[in-house]
Amino acid sequence: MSVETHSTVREPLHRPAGLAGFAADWASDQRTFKNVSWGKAMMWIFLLSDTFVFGCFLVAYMSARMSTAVPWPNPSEVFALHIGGSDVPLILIAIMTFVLITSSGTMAMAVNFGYRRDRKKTALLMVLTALFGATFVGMQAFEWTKLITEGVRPWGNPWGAAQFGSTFFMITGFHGTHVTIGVIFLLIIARKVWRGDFDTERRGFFTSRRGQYEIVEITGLYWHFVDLVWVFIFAFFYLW
Amino acid sequence: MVDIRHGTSEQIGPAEVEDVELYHPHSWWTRYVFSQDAKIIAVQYASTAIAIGMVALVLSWLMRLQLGFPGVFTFIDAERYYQFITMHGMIMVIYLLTALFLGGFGNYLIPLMLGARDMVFPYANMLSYWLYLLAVLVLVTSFFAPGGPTGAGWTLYPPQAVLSGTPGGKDWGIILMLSSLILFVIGFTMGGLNYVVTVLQGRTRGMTLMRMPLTVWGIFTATVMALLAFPALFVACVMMLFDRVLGTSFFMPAIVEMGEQLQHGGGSPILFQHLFWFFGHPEVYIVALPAFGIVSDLISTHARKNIFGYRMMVWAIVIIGALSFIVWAHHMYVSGMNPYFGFFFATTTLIIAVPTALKVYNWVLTLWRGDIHLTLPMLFALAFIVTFVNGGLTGLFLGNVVVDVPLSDTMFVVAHFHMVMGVAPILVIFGAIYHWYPKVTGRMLNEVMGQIHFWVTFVGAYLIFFPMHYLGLIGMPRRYYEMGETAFVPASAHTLNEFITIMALVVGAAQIVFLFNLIWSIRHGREAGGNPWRATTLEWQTPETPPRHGNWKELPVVYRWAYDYSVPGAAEDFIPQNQPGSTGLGAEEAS
Amino acid sequence: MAVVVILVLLAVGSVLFHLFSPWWWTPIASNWNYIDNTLIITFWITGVVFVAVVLFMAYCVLRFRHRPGNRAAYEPENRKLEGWLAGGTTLGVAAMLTPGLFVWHQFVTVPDGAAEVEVVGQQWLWSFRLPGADGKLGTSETRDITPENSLGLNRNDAAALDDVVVEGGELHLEVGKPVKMLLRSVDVLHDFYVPEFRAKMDMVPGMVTYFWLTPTRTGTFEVLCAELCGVGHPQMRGTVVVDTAEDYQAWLSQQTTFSQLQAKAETKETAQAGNAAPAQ
Amino acid sequence: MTETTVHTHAAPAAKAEGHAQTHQQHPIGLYLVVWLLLFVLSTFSYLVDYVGLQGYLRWSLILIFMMLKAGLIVAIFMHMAWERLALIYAILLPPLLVLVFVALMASESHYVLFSRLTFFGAAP
Ligand code: HEA
Ligand code: HEA
Ligand code: CUA
Ligand SMILES: [Cu+2]
Repeated sequence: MSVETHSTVREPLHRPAGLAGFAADWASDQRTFKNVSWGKAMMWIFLLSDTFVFGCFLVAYMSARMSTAVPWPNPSEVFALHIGGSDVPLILIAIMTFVLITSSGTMAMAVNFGYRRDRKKTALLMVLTALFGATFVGMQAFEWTKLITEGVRPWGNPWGAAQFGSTFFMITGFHGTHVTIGVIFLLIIARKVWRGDFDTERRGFFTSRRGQYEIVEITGLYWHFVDLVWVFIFAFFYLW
Repeated sequence: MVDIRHGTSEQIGPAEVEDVELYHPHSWWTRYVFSQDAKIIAVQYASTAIAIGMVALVLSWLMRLQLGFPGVFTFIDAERYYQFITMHGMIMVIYLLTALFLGGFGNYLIPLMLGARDMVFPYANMLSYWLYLLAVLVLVTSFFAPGGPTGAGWTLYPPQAVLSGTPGGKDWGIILMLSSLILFVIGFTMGGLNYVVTVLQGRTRGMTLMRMPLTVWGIFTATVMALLAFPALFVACVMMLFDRVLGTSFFMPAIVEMGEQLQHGGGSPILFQHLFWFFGHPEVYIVALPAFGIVSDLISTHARKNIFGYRMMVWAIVIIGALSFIVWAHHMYVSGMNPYFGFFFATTTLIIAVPTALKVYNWVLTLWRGDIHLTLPMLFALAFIVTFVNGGLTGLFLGNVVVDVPLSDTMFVVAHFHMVMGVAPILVIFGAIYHWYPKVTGRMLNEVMGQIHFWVTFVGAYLIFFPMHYLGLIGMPRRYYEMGETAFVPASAHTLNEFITIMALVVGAAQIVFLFNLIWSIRHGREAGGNPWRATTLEWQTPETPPRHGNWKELPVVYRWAYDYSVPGAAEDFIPQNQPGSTGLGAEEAS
Repeated sequence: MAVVVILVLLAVGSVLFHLFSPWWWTPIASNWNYIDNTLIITFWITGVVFVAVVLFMAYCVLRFRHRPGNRAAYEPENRKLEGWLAGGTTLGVAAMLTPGLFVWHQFVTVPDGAAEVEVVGQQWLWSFRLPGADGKLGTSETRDITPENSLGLNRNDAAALDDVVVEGGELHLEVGKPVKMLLRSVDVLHDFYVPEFRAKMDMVPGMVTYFWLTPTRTGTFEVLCAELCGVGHPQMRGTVVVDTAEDYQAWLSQQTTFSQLQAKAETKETAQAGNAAPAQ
Repeated sequence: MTETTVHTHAAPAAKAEGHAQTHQQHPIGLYLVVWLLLFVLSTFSYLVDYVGLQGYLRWSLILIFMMLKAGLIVAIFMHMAWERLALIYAILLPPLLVLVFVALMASESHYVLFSRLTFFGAAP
C-alpha cells in the first residue's frame, strides 16, 4: 500500500452532479466547494454577510415606515422630475436603475474577456463599468442635493414622517458607498489587467500572492451584488 | 466519500490545489509585529483580549464592592457604577470572550488542526487583529473622554442611552462605544471570512468535515453565526449613532426629558431591541459553541476515550447555531412587544434545550468507562459541565415565558448568564490554555499554581453565582446601584450580598496566580515535548514545537477521525489522525 | 478524589440550600400564583436533572479514574441510548412548556370586566391616571406635555377631562377587582414592577404597553422600576395600596380630575396677569 | 448545465492555486439576452408606478419583477446557475433567516402602530 506523497496531483475524481453531488461535496476532503477558489468562496461568503447588513437596514426601514402614525411622503412625487412642463414620477431613479444594470452587463462581459486573456477588451470594459458606476453615484449626489434643497433633512422633511429622510439618506448612502468602493476596486484591477499583471502572475503588493484573471470575476461578483441590492432598494423604497 | 472513522490512502483523492507559497517576512517587524502568521496573530489576539478582560475583571470587583458594602466606597457613585457595569458586560462578552475564542483559539487551532499551512488570507487576517486592537483602544479612550464611558448598560437601550439622564449619553461615551463596536464588527468580518474559508476550502487531504475535531466545528459554526449576526449589531449601532449625532429619530419617539420637549418623534425603541437581540442571542451562543467544541476535545483526550456520539455532537452544534437565530425575543418577553410573540419564542427557546442536553449527555457518557486522567484541563472540563448545566437549566426558567415575567431584570438573570457565560466558557478557556500552552510555548504550566487556580476559581465562582439566583427570586432587580431600604428584602439578603462580594474578590485574586503562572512558565515551565497529552489531533503532530511559520514540512495526510483513543488491538492508547494503516479501525461500529 | 467529594457536595449542597435557605419570594398578592406554580414545576424538573447529571459525573470519576494498566472502552456511539435520552429530554421540556403556555395565554387575555388604570413613568417618578365618571381613559400625547398638563392629556378629548390624575402620589387598587394596567412613558424605558404582584412590564415611550392582574389581598406594596432608566433608576420607587371597596371609594373621592387641575392652572395664570397689569 | 463546471484543466499542470478552478465562461449572447430582460423588467416595474396601479396588484407585480430581476442577476451574471449545489444552498438558504425577521417585524410594527392610534391623540 503506497502512501502517495503530496506533490503528485492526479486528475480529480469525477464528481456526481445534483443532490448526490451536494452530499458528496460536503462529505469530501480538502474543499467543500469543488472548483471554487479561495478568493471566490471568500467573496461569496462576504456577500452573504453583506446581505444581512442590507437586510437589517431594510427591516429597520420597513418597521419605521409601518409603525409611524404620521403619513409617509409619496416617493413617486418626491422623486419626480419637472421635465417639459410636466412632472415625470421617479424618472431619475429609473434612469439610475438602467445605468446600474448597464454597468452590470459590461462587467459580465469583462469577466468573459478576462478568461479569454484579452487584456485590452477586459480593461476597457472594466473602466466602462467603473464609469457607469461613477455616473450612478453622480446622479445619486444630484438626487441628494435636490432633496436637501427641497428641505429634506435626516431629522425631518416638509411632507411627513421624519424617518423618510433618515432612512433615505442612510440606505442610499450606504449603497452609494458600496458602489464607490466598487468603482475604486474596478479601476485598480483594470490597471493591473492593462499592465498584464495576470499574464505574468505578478505578485500583489500587499498580499504577495500571484495575480489571477479570476480576480476579475470576483470583483464582478461584488459589482453584481451592488446592482442586486439596488433592485431591492428600488422596489421597497421607491415603489412602495 | 471517505468513511468518517478511517480510510486508506487509496480512498484519499489527490491534492486539488497546489501547496501555497508562504509570505516570507523580511524584517523583525513583519515577523513579530505585523505578522501574517496565524499563530502569532492568535497570540496577539489572546494577549489583547486577556489584558482588556483583566480591566473588566477589576470593574467587577468595584461593582461588587458597591453592591456588597453600599455607601462604604464613596468614590463609586451611581454614575460610575453604571459606567462600570456597562463596560464590564460589554468587554467581557465582545472584547474578551468573542475575541479570545475566535480570534485567539480560532487563529491558532484551525490551520493546525486542519493540516493547513496558514489561514487562507494571511494579510486580511493581520488587518483583522489591528482593527480589533483599534476597537479596543477606542473603547479604552472612552474611560478618559469627558463625561466618561457610557453607562447605558451593555444592551445600550435607547432612548436612555443617548439622553443626559445616563452617563456618557450626551457626552462622548456612547459615541465612542458605538464607534468601537462598528470597528470591531468590520475587523471581525475580515478574520471571520478567513476562518470560514479555511475550514471549508483549506483542509488537507483526507480531512473531511466529519473528521474535524469538535473544537474546529465549534469555532467554525460560531464564526458563521457571527458573520450573520454581527450585521444586525452593526446596523443598530449605525442607526443609534445617527440618532445621537445627526438628530435622526430611528429609535426616538416624542420625548419630554426632564420637562423639556426634544426634537425627536415617531421612532420606535422596540426596534432597537429587536435588532440588538437578533445579534445578541446568537452572540451568546457564539461564545458558547467554541467552548462546547473545545471541552469535547479536552474530555476525550484526557479520558483517553473517543467522544461519545460524534455525529450527534456535530449535528447538535449546527442545529443550535441555526435555531439561535429564531429565539432572540426571549430577551424581550416583558419589553412590551407584541405579547403573542411569547408563544412562538418560548417554544423555539425551549426546543434549543434538547440538542444542548444531548451534548451534555454525550460529555458525561464519554467519561463512562473511560480512563480518566485528572489533569488540569480535565478538571476544568468537569467544572464546566457542572456550571454549564446549572446555568443552562436556569435558562429554562427564563425561556418559559411566564416564569420569566417575575424573574426578568432581577439578579436571577444576572446569576443565570454568569453561570452559563461568565463562568462555564471562562473555565473552558482556562482548561484550553492549560491544554495548549505546551504547544504554543513548548513548556508546561506549573501544576501547583494550576491546582490553586482551579479550586478557587471553580468553587468560588459557583459560590458567587448560585446563591445570587435567590436574590433574584426575592425580587431584587438587576442594575441597582443600591437596594436602599426595601420592605420585601430581608436583612439577611444584604449579608448574602457581602458574602458574594468577598468570594468575588477571592476568585479574582486566583486569576492573578494564573496570570503569574502564564508568564513564569514561559521560562521555568517543564519542557513539554511535541505531544505531552498523547493526543491524536494534528496540531500535536507538527515537526517542531512550537510549530514554525507554515506549520509542516510536508503537508500531513489524514487517515482517520480525531478520536481514535484506546482503540482495541492498537499498541498505544491513541492513534494520530495522520497515521496510516488499519490498526483497530473499529470498522464494525463504523457502519 | 477531591473532585468526587466536591461534586457530590455541590449537588447535595445546592439542594439543601434550596430547601433550607431563608431566601424565597415574597408572599403573593395577586392572582398570578399560576406563575409561582409553573416556577415550582420547573424547579423540580431541573433540580432532578441537575443532581442526576452531577452525581453521574462524580460516579464516573470515582469508578473510571486512571489507574495503572487501565484502558478506556472504545464506544463511538449508541443510537438507541441517544434516542432515549433525546426523547426523555423532550418530555421534560414539554412538561415545563405546556403549563407555561397555558398560563401565558391567561396573562395576555385581559378579562372583559377589567378596570383600566394608567401608569406613567418619567425620570424618575411614577404618576397614575384613573378613568373618571365615564369609565374611559382619554387619549394623551407626549407633545402636549406642559407644566400645567404634566401627563400630556388631550384637552379636546371629552373622555380625558374627567380622568383622575395622581401626580407622583400613591396608586390605590380595589381588592378582588381585575385591573388592566396601561403603561406609558414620556422619556425612556421604565418597568412597572411590584414583586408581590409577580407581573411586570416595560413602559416604552411612543407606545402603550399593558398587563393585567387581580389584587388578592389588601396591603401597601412598593413599586420598583425594573428597566435601567439612567442614574436615578434605583431611586424610582412608588407605592401601590390595595384597599377594600369602601376604603378605595373614600380615596377616589379625594382625588382631583384633569379638568379641575386645568381650572387651577387657569386661575393661577389670570391671577398673575392681574398682578402684572398695573406693573407697567 | 452542471457539466460546464466539470471540464476542469486542474490536472498535473495545476500551477498556482487559482488554476485548479473551472473558469466561468459563457456565451456573450446569453449575457446580452439577460441584459435585455433586465431592462424590460425594470421598465415594467417602473410602469407599475407610472400607471399608478394600487393595492395587491401593485404589490404582487412589484415583488414578481423584483424577484425575477434578482434571480437573473444571481443566476446568470453571478454564475450561480453553473455552480455546484454545495455552494448554491450554502449561499441561498441562510437569507431565509432574514425573511423570518422581516415577517415578525412586520407584525410587530402593526402592533406598535395599533397601540399608537388607540391611545395617542394627535399624531406624535
Ligand atoms: C453563553 C451564553 C449563554 C447561553 C449558552 C445561554 C443559554 C440559554 N439562555 Fe441565556 N442569557 C445569556 C447568555 C446565555 N444564555 C445572557 C448574557 C443573558 C442576559 C443578557 C442581558 O439581559 O444582559 C441571557 C438571558 C437569557 C434570557 C432573558 C432573561 C431576561 O432578560 O428576562 C433567557 C430567556 O429565555 C435565556 C434563556 C436561555 C436558555 C433557554 C438557554 C439554553 O440554551 C440553555 C440550554 C442548556 C440546558 C437546558 C442545560 C443542559 C440540559 C440538560 C442537562 C438536560 C435538560 C433536561 C431537561 C430540561 C429535562 N437567557
Ligand atoms: C463573560 C462574561 C462575564 C464575566 C466573566 C463576568 C464576570 C463577573 N461578573 Fe459580570 N456581567 C456580565 C458578564 C460577565 N461577568 C454581563 C454581560 C453583565 C451585564 C451588564 C449589564 O447589566 O449591562 C454583567 C453584570 C454583572 C453584575 C450585575 C450588575 C448589576 O446588574 O447591578 C455583577 C454583580 O455582581 C457582576 C459580577 C461579576 C463578577 C463578580 C465576575 C467575576 O469576578 C466572576 C469570577 C471570576 C471569574 C469566573 C474569572 C474570570 C476571569 C477573567 C474574566 C480574566 C480574563 C481571562 C483570562 C485571564 C483567560 N457582573
Ligand atoms: Cu425607571 Cu428604571
Ligand atoms: Cu438569549
